[in-house]
Amino acid sequence: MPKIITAQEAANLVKQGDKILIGGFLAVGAPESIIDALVQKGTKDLKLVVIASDYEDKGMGKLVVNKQVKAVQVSHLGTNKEIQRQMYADEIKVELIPQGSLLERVRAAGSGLGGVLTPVGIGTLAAEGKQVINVDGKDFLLEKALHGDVALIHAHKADKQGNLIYRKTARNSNPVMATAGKIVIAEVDEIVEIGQLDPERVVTPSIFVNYLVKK
Amino acid sequence: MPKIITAQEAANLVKQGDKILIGGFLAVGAPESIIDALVQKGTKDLKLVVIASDYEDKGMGKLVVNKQVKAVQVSHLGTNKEIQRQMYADEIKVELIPQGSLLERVRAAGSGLGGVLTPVGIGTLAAEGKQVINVDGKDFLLEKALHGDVALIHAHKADKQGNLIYRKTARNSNPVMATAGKIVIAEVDEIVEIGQLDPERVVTPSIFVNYLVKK
Amino acid sequence: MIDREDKKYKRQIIGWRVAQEMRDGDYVNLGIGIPTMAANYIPEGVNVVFHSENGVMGVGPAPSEENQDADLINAGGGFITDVPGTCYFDSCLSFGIIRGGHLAMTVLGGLQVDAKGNLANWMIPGKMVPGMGGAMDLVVGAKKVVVTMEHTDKKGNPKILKECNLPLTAMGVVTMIVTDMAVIDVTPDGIILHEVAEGYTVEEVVKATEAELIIPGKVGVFSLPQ
Amino acid sequence: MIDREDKKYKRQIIGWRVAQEMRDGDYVNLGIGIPTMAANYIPEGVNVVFHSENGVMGVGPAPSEENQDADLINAGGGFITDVPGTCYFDSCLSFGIIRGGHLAMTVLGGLQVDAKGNLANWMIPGKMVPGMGGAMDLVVGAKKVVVTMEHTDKKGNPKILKECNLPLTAMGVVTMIVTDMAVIDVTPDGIILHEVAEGYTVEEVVKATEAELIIPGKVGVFSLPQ
Repeated sequence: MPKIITAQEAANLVKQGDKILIGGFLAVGAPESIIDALVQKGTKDLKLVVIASDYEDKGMGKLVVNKQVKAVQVSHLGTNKEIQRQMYADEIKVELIPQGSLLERVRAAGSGLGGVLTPVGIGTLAAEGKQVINVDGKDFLLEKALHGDVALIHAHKADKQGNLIYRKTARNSNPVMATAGKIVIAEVDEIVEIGQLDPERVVTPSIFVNYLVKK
Repeated sequence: MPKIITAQEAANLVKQGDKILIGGFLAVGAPESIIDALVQKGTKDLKLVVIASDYEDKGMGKLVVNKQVKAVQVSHLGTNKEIQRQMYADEIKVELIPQGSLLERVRAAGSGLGGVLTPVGIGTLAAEGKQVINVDGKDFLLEKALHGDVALIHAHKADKQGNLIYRKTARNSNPVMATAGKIVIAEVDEIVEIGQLDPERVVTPSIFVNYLVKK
Repeated sequence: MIDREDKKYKRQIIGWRVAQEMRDGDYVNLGIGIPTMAANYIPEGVNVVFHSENGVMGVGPAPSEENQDADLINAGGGFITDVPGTCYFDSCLSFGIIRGGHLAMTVLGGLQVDAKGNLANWMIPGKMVPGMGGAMDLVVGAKKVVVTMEHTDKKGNPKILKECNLPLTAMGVVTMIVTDMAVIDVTPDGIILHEVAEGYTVEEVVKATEAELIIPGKVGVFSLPQ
Repeated sequence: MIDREDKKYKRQIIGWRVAQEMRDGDYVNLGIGIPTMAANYIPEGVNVVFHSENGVMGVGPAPSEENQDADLINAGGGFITDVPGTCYFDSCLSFGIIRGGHLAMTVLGGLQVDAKGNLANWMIPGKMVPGMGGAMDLVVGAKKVVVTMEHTDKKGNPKILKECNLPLTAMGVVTMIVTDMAVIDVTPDGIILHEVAEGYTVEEVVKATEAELIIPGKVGVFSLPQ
């Protein structure tokens, strides 16, 4: 059973230099209360894995603005001018990864695979430094598993066992990020008793969830 | 929108020699009415992909008993003596694949990947003929994408657009098989109007489904 | 009278022409910008289901301000609505759908396209790089890849080239180009001028195109309905 | 008085001993046969969630015949029940859970185990091969891999060997062996005799084991509570 903690306690579980998988897309479905607590605490040298870098005042963008981020693996930066500024000023290391490949890399980590072979990125800058493997006459990029020390996600409701359901497009990357953190902390809108969630509607089974934060 | 057809019409879509992905596990969640129609029709030389070979009188086992099956890619045969007999009599070609690897191979096909790297099977007979790829010092087997000509699956309910929900452990391999057939036919207990399914409970989005058969 | 230089008109005619490519039952992903325009022109009787890569299929029109739902956006970050039959899924499955070849069509903007169907649409060296987002996956995965753009850049230079010189989004993936001047089919044999926009001649299109265009015996004309 | 040769007793003591390894909050996968016995002996106050690889977590006891649900089985094909907190998922996610190292423990039967933690439990050349099913995934993925079996075969030959000679299920994966005679820890330094079953001596266990056992200064004793 996951421990129910505060956003501050969640922030305390993140160590300097940790690699953090953060759920959400353009700050929809982002674990805002935990991010706020991390900004408050000021933990430095974070390495983030996110599908997009959100906005300066929303989602993971707040950690960038507060200069807590050392490196990001991400597919899209277009909505956050500050991360672009830091990237060009060499204050932050950015690895751009096609969104589907980034998601598969996290899924591979969470599901015990060493990596996947994708046709995406062949012949582009996204192939740089990556092994090309030919399968039956077709070239694929080897995209390696991408693990996190901590995963910070948002869900709509949890039961006290840690089963999670999501709401509309706030689901996005949260389920996959939840599979690949050594520690997984889910911020939720509501915590209900065990047995209160429709077992057919659960998207993230409780086995993935270590801590719950009530938003 | 998927076409609503009979089990017999579904069987007519399967051609001699086709590779068929069949959902279900130990015949729970198997598309029984379509299998029965295929037995009736007697289409030969089928190549099947299933996680288990079910029973002589249930699930895909009926196709084996009726000698319609030329080859099977499968993880478990223990509940079907006839397939074991045919295997030893060289009447059927069996490729045994660890269950998780078989599922990943089908998923890879359905999601446009060339394959995945798994640690499962290293140092065993399951590694025979497979490429070993070392990633950061650890050996993995390359398990290639496994496509089907047709996928025959079972779901609990469909809406007329083809969105599917499942029931309890009858879900099993059906969602992944649904992603990887050139033609996907879903047998369902019930067909409801569009808008009647909870959008958060849909497991297989309609894009995967070409035909519906009311059981 | 058509104003060929009118930005709004250009977006409309491109959007309208792309919409004519959609078939009943198609699942389609529209990129932001010009591609979004296509949704306004779906022919009557054609039912298209729109997919957005952030995890939704069955995308309705933008809501009025009071009906916005903070948890319901598209991949461009804009508010959307659901429709009967909408369903939600996680990003990983969404990109499985994309990469796995399940979308009938993806429509994107382009910086450059070349005669081999190569596409460059994600970065200009020396300028701010927004990242490729899902674009590389979309163009590799969708059955039909339609690039929409103005035929030439602001200075009148061709964007349909013999060979792209900007960093590629993907190799050999584009199947059709729709611009304010022309519809061009991209085939293994070369790029074929399929239609010319009302108000342009074949010669004007050829001149505005660096890549060698194959001109069939009959070239159609398309125009924005009034 | 214990009947060391009684099949039922052997299954019970192995099942009981395995259950003592479970910790509150553990997610556990039990194979069919002897491992299933463990579910009957979970210590009071210890909450264990059982996972079955066919796509369910939160497995309750077998139902009475009139309460069987045709859509609710475990990986052995037996009818099960749900409990509060049960959830369902597809097989692909289920094996992601397995292979991804999320299960605290998997308990399986064994034909042979060796001193390096190699396991053979899926085929005997020349006999009917049922297939590996999910066994190869389970032993590679779970944090703790407990093999349960009778200590020797029907003829009294050791099953814990210097080196397995049957086709392997996986290399170097076993962490603990529980038999009717002993509990053995498998470590990188070798296999350690942790406990001996009531009614057996250390010497008897050593004699029934081909692999070299490390015997610590103190070896515990386990017995089936009455």
